[in-house]
Amino acid sequence: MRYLYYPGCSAEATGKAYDISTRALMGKLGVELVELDDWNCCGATSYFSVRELDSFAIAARNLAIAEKQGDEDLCVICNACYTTLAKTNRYMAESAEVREAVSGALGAVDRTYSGNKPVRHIMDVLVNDIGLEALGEKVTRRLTGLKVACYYGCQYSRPMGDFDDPEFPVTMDKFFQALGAEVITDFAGKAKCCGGMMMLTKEEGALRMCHELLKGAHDAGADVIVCACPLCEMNVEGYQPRVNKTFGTNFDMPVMYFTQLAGLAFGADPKQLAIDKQIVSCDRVVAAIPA
Amino acid sequence: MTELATTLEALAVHKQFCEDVLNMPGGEKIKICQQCGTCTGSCPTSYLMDWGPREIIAAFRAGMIDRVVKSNTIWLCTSCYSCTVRCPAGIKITDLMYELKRLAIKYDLAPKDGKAPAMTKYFIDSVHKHGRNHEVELMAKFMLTKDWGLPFKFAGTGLKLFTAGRLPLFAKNIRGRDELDKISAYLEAQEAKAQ
Amino acid sequence: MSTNGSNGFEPRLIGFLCRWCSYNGADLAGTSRLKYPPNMVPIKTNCSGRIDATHILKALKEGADGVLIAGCHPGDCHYINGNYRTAGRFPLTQKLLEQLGLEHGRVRLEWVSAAEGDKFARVVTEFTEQIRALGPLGWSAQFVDESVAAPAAEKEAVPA
Amino acid sequence: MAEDRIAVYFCHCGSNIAGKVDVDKVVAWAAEQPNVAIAREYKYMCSDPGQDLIKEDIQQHGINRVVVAACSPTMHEPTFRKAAAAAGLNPYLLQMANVREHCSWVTVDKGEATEKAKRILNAQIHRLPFNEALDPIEVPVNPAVLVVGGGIAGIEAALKLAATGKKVYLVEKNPSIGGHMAMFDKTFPTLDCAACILTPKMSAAGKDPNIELMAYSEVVEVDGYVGNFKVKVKKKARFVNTDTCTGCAACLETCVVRKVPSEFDQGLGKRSAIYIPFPQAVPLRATIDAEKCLTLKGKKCKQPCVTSCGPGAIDFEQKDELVELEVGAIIMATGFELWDPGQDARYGYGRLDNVITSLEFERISNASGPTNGEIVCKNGEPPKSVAILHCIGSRDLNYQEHCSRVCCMYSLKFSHLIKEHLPDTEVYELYIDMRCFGKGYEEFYRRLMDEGVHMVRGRAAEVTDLAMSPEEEGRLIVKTEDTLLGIVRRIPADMVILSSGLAPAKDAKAVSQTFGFGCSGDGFFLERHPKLEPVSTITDGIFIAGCCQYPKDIPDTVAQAGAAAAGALALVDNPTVKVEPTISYIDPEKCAGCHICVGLCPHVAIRYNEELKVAEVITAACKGCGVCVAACGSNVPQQHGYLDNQIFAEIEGAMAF
Repeated sequence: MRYLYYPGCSAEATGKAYDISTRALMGKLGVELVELDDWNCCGATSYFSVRELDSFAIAARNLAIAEKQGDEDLCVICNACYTTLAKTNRYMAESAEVREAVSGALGAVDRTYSGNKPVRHIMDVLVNDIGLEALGEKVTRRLTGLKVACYYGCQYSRPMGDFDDPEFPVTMDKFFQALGAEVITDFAGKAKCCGGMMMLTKEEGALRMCHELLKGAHDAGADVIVCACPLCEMNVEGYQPRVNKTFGTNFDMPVMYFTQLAGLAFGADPKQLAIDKQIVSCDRVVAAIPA
Repeated sequence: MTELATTLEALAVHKQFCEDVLNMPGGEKIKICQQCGTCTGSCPTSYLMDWGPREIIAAFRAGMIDRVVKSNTIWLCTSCYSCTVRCPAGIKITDLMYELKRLAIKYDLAPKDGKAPAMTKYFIDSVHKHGRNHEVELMAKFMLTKDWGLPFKFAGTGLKLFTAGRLPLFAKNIRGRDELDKISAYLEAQEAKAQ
Repeated sequence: MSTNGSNGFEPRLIGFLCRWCSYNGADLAGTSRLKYPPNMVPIKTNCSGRIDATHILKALKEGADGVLIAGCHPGDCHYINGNYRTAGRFPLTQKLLEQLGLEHGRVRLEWVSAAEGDKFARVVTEFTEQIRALGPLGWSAQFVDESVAAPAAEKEAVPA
Repeated sequence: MAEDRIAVYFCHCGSNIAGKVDVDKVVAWAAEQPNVAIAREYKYMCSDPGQDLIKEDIQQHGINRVVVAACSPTMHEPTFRKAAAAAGLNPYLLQMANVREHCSWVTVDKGEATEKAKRILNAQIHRLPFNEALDPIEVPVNPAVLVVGGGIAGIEAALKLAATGKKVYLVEKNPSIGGHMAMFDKTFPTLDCAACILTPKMSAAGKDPNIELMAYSEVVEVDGYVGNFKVKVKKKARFVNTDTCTGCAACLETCVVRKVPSEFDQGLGKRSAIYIPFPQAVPLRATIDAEKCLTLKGKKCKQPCVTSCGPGAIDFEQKDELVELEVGAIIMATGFELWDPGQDARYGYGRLDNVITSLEFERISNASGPTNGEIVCKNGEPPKSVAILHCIGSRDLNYQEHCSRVCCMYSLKFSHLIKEHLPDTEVYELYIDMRCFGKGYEEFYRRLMDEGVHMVRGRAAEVTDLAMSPEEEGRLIVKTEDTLLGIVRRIPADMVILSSGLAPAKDAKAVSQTFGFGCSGDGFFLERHPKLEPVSTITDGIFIAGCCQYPKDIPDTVAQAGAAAAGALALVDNPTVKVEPTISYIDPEKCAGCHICVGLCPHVAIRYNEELKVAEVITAACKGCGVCVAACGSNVPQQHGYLDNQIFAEIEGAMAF
């Protein structure tokens, strides 16, 4: 199995561990990831606010490179990158205006793009291409007894991901169940927003959202929250002290990229998965997994 | 009616603004909003907004453009898309918020002291400079210009991130970063041509 | 007819509509006051299965630039499966027409139900534009040799 | 043959046609056309003076062909053909040119509309000389009527028809008739007990000598045509002899499989594998659920039902049975399905306890329901707060665009029932628009406001169990914007009722295909005309009533059932019916006997005459699709009313300029 791989900007900074653990996990599963050559920022949400067409066009530069580089699907780990890239495909298909503008803009830099490169969220690849059964068979350390709250975040299946429900996604739950974990399937905050970039521009709002998420996971007895997006992880983990200060709470909730926890189940060691880079210590989680 | 545009020039901008919004992909759906409040009720930040998304749509339809662009609403959208997937009229509210931000900037109607507009600008500067968003540079710039207090609030977390190697000081530049400028220049030229 | 097309060409179209679904769909487009180009004259038959190559040839020969056949959706036919006969025959008809030099796209088959007024309006609009893009056919001028032409309507006594 | 003298009548239809088409111009042009003897315009051709114009011209001016350019022939062709016949002209020598639905209403430009009207009219002027005088075919009518669906609509229609002495077959797929209404506790706005007003009708339908009740049966095949339908009905095996079963229910208590979710109780109550869905069932007979019964699944069972049954009615060998019926008319009353709120995960239906559908609440509040009418949560405690969420799956472009019409009112009824049972319970109605359109409905709304129900204008955004304050702990929280206040509210509730919309039955499309009429865009059965023929379908002889056509309340359903019964009666009360003579014929002199049409005829109406070596049309079986004409390489079969020459002439006329 081979995929083109788009790490996204966060993977080079705050979300470095997501990239490292993704490569380690996929290595253990025998999936080859070929990094997209000279990829650029997807444009994220900010670009939409300047000129919608700019955002589609700069996202499409990546898709044009992907189309040239290989026939494999493009695998994305960040929810926001996933949404932006997949949305570019959808709008190119739906709107002649977008299609024309994007083609013209790419033409200005000698690139072409058909609009047809499949953009896949890594969870979609794991659950639907590899399959739960095959995953279960490859587990070397089952996550037995570990109570996991899967935090999907907003842009995981909303508005693009048609591989899962936009309101109450379940694929990550099923994934960790296959790995033997005890998943808190009714985690009410699973697809709620973490506040995103608002953490910098309107902190009080974002903290309140993180508080709601942490409280939901905590009350449900979670041992760990796993994330599928660097921004979600950053906010829910990094801002726990600020949440505690603002709301008078005492959360000390380990938060991991789902690839880190999954990597453990497939036999990677914590160092390979950059688990030491977490701010809230995950030692408890690692120790709780039966050998 | 102080909120309604009065001068001829303002009226022209006003008209163009309305047309721009209705002409965005799916923009015509705004006309069939039944003011049910699903968007505002679903929005995680509506309690911080001067007007919720439902009221923004109502104000837009009433021609109260000043209220729309002067509100903090459009800058508080976190792009969680809850409203968009739930709207019974199929209005792409998240896209609408982007469109309103874009037009507020274009017609120079955005609040001058806002943090969110600045964040948007720095983000795009960073991407155009490096080809990727350099998070450290973005945060540093933002803190220096818009929020002096943030470094202190953020200090604990920031230090931990830094020591964990999650805040690299130097940006990686992509080879094709001039392409992004060319793409933007092309689209800008097209837009100018169309007008 | 006004000449508001970019090239001044107004297509002339014939539309064969089955009485139960498509004709009613066209009626619904009217009742709903939907607007579409005036280029197509509808002709009613009981079932789309009634229409064969001679009718299409006749229309093209008389000066039509395009022909639409519209019937009930598969499964909805008032005559059990008359529209399946239409669907089965259509590719052969197209092949025949192509051998006569007709461009692809001048003859179109669509399923329009009695509830699909909007679809009917859309189909006629699209089809008109499609034929406008293809340009005039001009077969009426070419059919000098009546032996290859479609039959003319002739009065003939028929047993009732 | 006499000279063709065509009269052209161009109808203004008020401004409907004349507002777009230059009538004077078209009429002046028409008068110049070959064979046209008279061309007139008139404001309303369908009026009596309009029809009189046609009659006078036929009688006084020797007119022998007529074209009326007006509305769609579906609308007034029968009107004008009748007028022509009254004046002594064969009605099939009159054609209509549809210049309203196909022209004036759909064209923007006046000049273009005028030109198109001329083409449409010219096609008919060219066609008319080729029209033949035809006589409608008169066929006998079977006086029996089939009613499909035994809810309130089907029961009402069956009773009305039976009262006129007609034989009625009432087919119901469930073991008992009664439909959704039998599940309700009270009915709005009068609060009549649903059982009190429905049970007598159910029982009357069960006893009426003119009604043959076929419960636990489904229609599998329909053939034939108006006045003469042949219908195959599958009587599903009940594994109980309904002639000997007395409905004593002794077997129910003995069955060892006792925890089957009861369909009638919306899964909230349990039934046994052998069951009677509810005590007032008609017919009051037991049924064995083949998927649950141990014996029928091939497992071991001591069969206590057999030993407990005095009359020995249990019959494990019973098989499905196919019954053939012949009827003259059919009434469809197949009802609706509740929209499944599990499709939209934000309401938590199926995931969060105490989030229930409206039908589930009907059963909970029903004295014979699973809680004996006690309004309680899953834990048995009465709710201190109930939120009722309107427009679930209705008025939503993501799901169903239509308004389900009954939800506002049944929601208000729920509020009343809750307030009546639990006066201290807070009740919240979350609505977009309160639609109380019927007799006594607005009054009921006011009454409920007076009873202290909280009316919150806003469509619920979501239901969650994530408590953010102590008073929310352990409860459901409904998030909604109160749009009149412009704030987001978190309403704590112990029970959330989802006022789900009415959806077309899942098999509505398949059923409509079996019977040969269509569904509209919303998935409900399509009526022939939304205003003037709301109970007819495009298939003559098949009528519709109740929620299979569109969501409606009980008064409207009953009214429509009566109208459908009247429509059916108007048909089957006649000994014969006239059907269109537009059928095919084959000239034996020309037929080469190649067989191709024989196999292609959808109605098996062509047979091969071995003696003459030619194909023949069976006149009584031909329905006039014309497939045989198109199939024949030498166009030997021809179809009256749609002769090749007539179609060719129409084309020539349409393309003449």
